[in-house]
Amino acid sequence: MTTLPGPTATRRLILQGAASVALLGLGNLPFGAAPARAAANDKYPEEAFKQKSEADAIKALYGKTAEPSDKVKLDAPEIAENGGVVPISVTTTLDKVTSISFFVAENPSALAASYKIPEGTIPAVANRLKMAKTTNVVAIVEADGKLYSATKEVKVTVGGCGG
Amino acid sequence: MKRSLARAMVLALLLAFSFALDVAPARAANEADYKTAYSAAEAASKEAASLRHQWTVTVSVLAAAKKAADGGDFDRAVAAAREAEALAKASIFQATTEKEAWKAMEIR
Amino acid sequence: MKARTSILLGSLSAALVALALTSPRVVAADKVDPVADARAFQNFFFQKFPDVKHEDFVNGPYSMNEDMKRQWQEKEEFPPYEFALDAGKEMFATPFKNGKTYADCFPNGGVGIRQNYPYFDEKEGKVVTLELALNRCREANGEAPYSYVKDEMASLTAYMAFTSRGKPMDIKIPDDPRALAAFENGKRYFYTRRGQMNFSCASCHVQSPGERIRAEILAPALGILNAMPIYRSEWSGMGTTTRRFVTCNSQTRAVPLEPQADEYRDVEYFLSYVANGLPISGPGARP
Amino acid sequence: MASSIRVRATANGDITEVQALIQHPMDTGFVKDAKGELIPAHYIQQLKFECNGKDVFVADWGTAVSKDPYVKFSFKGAKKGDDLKVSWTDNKGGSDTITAKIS
Repeated sequence: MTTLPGPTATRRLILQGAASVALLGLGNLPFGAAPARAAANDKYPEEAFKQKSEADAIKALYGKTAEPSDKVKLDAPEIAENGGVVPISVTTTLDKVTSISFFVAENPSALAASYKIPEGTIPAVANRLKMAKTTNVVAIVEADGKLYSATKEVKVTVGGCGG
Repeated sequence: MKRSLARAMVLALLLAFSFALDVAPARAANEADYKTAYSAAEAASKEAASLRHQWTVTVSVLAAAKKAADGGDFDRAVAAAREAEALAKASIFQATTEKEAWKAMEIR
Repeated sequence: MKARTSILLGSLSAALVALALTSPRVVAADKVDPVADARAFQNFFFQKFPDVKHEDFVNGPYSMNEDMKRQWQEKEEFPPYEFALDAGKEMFATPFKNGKTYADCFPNGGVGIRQNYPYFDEKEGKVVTLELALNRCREANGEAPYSYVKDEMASLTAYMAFTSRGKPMDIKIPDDPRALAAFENGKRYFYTRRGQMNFSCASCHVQSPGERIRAEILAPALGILNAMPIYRSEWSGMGTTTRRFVTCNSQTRAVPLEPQADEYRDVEYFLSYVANGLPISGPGARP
Repeated sequence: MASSIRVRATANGDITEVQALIQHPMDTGFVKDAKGELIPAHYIQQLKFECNGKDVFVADWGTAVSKDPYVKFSFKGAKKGDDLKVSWTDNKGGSDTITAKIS
């Protein structure tokens, strides 16, 4: 499910595999039914980005709490090669996904990035985030109005031998 | 390879020991004491630089000595100048021993 | 007070001299044989890391650690050095005030030649690196030279490296005693301990490649310059070979030499020569 | 001046994979410069991708997004040759936009 190493061509096949699986999931739904809640409006969630803790940020962004789910696959390194550029991606088999967000628990403000997933967009995102220190990275997926999460600890420290 | 690691340990250890040696002088140091200590340290540091083996810590401790002296704290200034001299001398020693010692690690 | 310090220094030097004398291979000056040195150097790494493909050594830390390699492949999807590469291509095409361009200074218009740098200039009797040649080209055309550690130089070398990607490193040592001396001087610099940490380049890149120094994995010395210039997340910016040497020095608390100092040019000559045959992979992305 | 946005959009059947790399400092406001003064926060807040007249992906970013930010996603309903409009705005009112062809 996650982006596996190997030349780019096989990566695309794997992504398609993931996408078609997601499509199947959607297939059996009568297409007419609009997703339970329209994607969050376009306004920049200023408040959520100000929250220090991850719980407050989730509440400010979505107004409800999340439950862990193994349908949310969070891919992050075990030890970040550099705290400034940590490749993190998430993909999910949940359907009717309307939003995906990333939180870095002990960053100055927990919410790092939030993505609106309109109808027809594959529920998977890869990005590069900054992490202040070793802490939990949490991915939240809003699907059919409910929140699902996946968490992984990423070790972060400086490099080099001192100077 | 093991031996060169041991040598690194010894050098680092001895240096740490030299820092801890700041024994308070019998009487408060004055500007004259500082001047002699500083010039000795500066000479050693110049030699280290000419051997292109200067250490960054020598430069910063030497600057700290000057700053302390400018602030009138000659006790600290003399101690810092002494430390800078010790560091410069250690780097000179490193330069001379490495003239041959580097071959120990060479891939042959 | 004075006496106490000198006693200490006396004991310090005595202890270390004793240690130095016991070092096993204090060998008489031997003849400089770059070919044998290169073969021994490469075999050392091929035997130490039998399952690393030879051409993978140029990927530095990523040839040593799977988790790091995956993070690298993620970055290579759309590498952070893209901007430097495009800037370099643009600079290469932009004529100087006198109408000439970099292409006029370099063989084959500067395209696909990075693998021959640094070379030994028999007129000057010294090693000339790509960064030095670029600045000399600028000065010959009435332009101010670029800093050796800033982005402009990195963009130019990034573009030139890119045009040589995949070509095997091909450094020549002419039959000239000064060239052999430069090679030997570079080798000596590489193995000489410096700084208060008392490390040499070899302490990290020969004795412990693949091991961690905090977050980073140490790169093997073989092919360590093949990916230059590199975009380092640590600097969140491009780094030339000079910047890498300077920062490595300060990490061991050694005062760096002036950019393009003879020692830097010679150690680049040594490291490039012993990597002959391994592919150019610059510009690279590193932690 | 070359655009700050590099985008690659490749269509495979009904699914278009999009990768974008944007040249932007993404300063957090916590970092000091050489003279010890705080570099003020300067980061992209919103990045929007539109295709065939509708948003296909909207990113709301904070200061924890890396310098020269990168994002990858895929969406359905587009084909080779369609236009993909990419635009961003940052907290200082800066912005940039380009239109790329799906290959």
